Amino acid sequence: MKIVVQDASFDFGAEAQAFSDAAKGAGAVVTFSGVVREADTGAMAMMEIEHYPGMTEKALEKIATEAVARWSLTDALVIHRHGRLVPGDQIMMVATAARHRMAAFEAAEYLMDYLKSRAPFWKKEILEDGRAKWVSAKDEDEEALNRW
Amino acid sequence: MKIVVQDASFDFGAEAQAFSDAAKGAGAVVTFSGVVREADTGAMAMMEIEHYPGMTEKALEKIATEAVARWSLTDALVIHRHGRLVPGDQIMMVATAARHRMAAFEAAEYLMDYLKSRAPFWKKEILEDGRAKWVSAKDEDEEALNRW
Amino acid sequence: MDVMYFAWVRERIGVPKEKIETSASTVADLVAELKSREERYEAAFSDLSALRVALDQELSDFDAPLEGVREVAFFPPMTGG
Amino acid sequence: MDVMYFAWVRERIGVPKEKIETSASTVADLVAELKSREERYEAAFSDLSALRVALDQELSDFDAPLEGVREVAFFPPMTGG
Repeated sequence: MKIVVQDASFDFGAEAQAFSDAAKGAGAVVTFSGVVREADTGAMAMMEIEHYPGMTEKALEKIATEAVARWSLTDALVIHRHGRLVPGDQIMMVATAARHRMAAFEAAEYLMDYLKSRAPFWKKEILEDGRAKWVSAKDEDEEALNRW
Repeated sequence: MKIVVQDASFDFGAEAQAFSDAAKGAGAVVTFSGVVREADTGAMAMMEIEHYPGMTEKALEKIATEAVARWSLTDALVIHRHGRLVPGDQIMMVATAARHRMAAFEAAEYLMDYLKSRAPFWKKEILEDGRAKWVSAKDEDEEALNRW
Repeated sequence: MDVMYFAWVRERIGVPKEKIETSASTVADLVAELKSREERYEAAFSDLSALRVALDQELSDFDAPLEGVREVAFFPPMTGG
Repeated sequence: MDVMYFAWVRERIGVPKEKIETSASTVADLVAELKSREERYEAAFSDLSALRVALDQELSDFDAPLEGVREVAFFPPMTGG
């Protein structure tokens, strides 16, 4: 299991390959990766991701440990950036490895649902005209937790 | 959309990275990749994957086109190998790109469920002692189609 | 008409592909005709519930008519992925 | 006790972190005490349903006791991923 919280960019392809190589006995590997999109309204110049150092790592570790136990994963990976990003930048990725595909898929969705609403990250969109706006949590993201 | 059916190996990390790079506007990218595991009983020396040239490509194209339409994907990728593979080899991968994570996840699961039971591939396990056995289709894989 | 066989169906029949002259009107009629010809077809087609059929590279079923069809393929349930 | 603020809570209060001497027994008591001190706390804590609290880096709630707690953090619902 590997949990990384960092300011620096990361190489999604290389991380996915390394995770898959290390998980040879698993059979099934699922990855999710998130990229900074344009804001829903107006051209976004930048996204700032604030986090809570110390708590972030603990929260991600707990979520990943629960996923590994519940779906008997052979491995799990979470990488999440903070700081300033621009549209097109990779924000984060998760990866799960299991013997069967459904376990790998479900565990990756679980990781994403919990990471989104229970790990202490906050996104702020800075538009080209200088206006800034904290991204609001979505009801649907909170509700997504009810399925687990 | 890219559909590839080939005997040769492929570079999972490079394909995942290229797919993600091309899908910059999407926000969410999900990949699934399958690796040849050991057989459930006995040491497996090799896996042979037979397919139906012509029909395979048409079936995968149809499945991917349906997934793109149903989940408004911005892109989809399917790569599937045939021929002789050994444990640890990458068999196949799918990738989906969408604006939101749930669409990307569901579409990838749909692709996998249909690819498993509706694309004309057949796996044969060749054990180290020379015995060979066609892999049986699982009831749970057929039942998985009912959820769509 | 081209008739193709895959996986263990191919192994039981012994060839991957053959040309068959037939006046069978449905897939089921074709299967019955083949089974009556030789033992190896009887072995391959003994349990139709374990078989799938494609007509001109589209999955179909045993009741389907053969009129206009150029390529018939028989195989076990698929195991891709 | 260390009190930390994140995202727009931090912006409204004006500092990311401060030491607070308090005898409040629960998180809600601490919030009430802060709100009575200065306008900027009133602005930050006006709607508790829009806030989350962590005690020693574990998510908690406003009824939780503060005894033994060294670090309290207030922030809006998280938006990671």
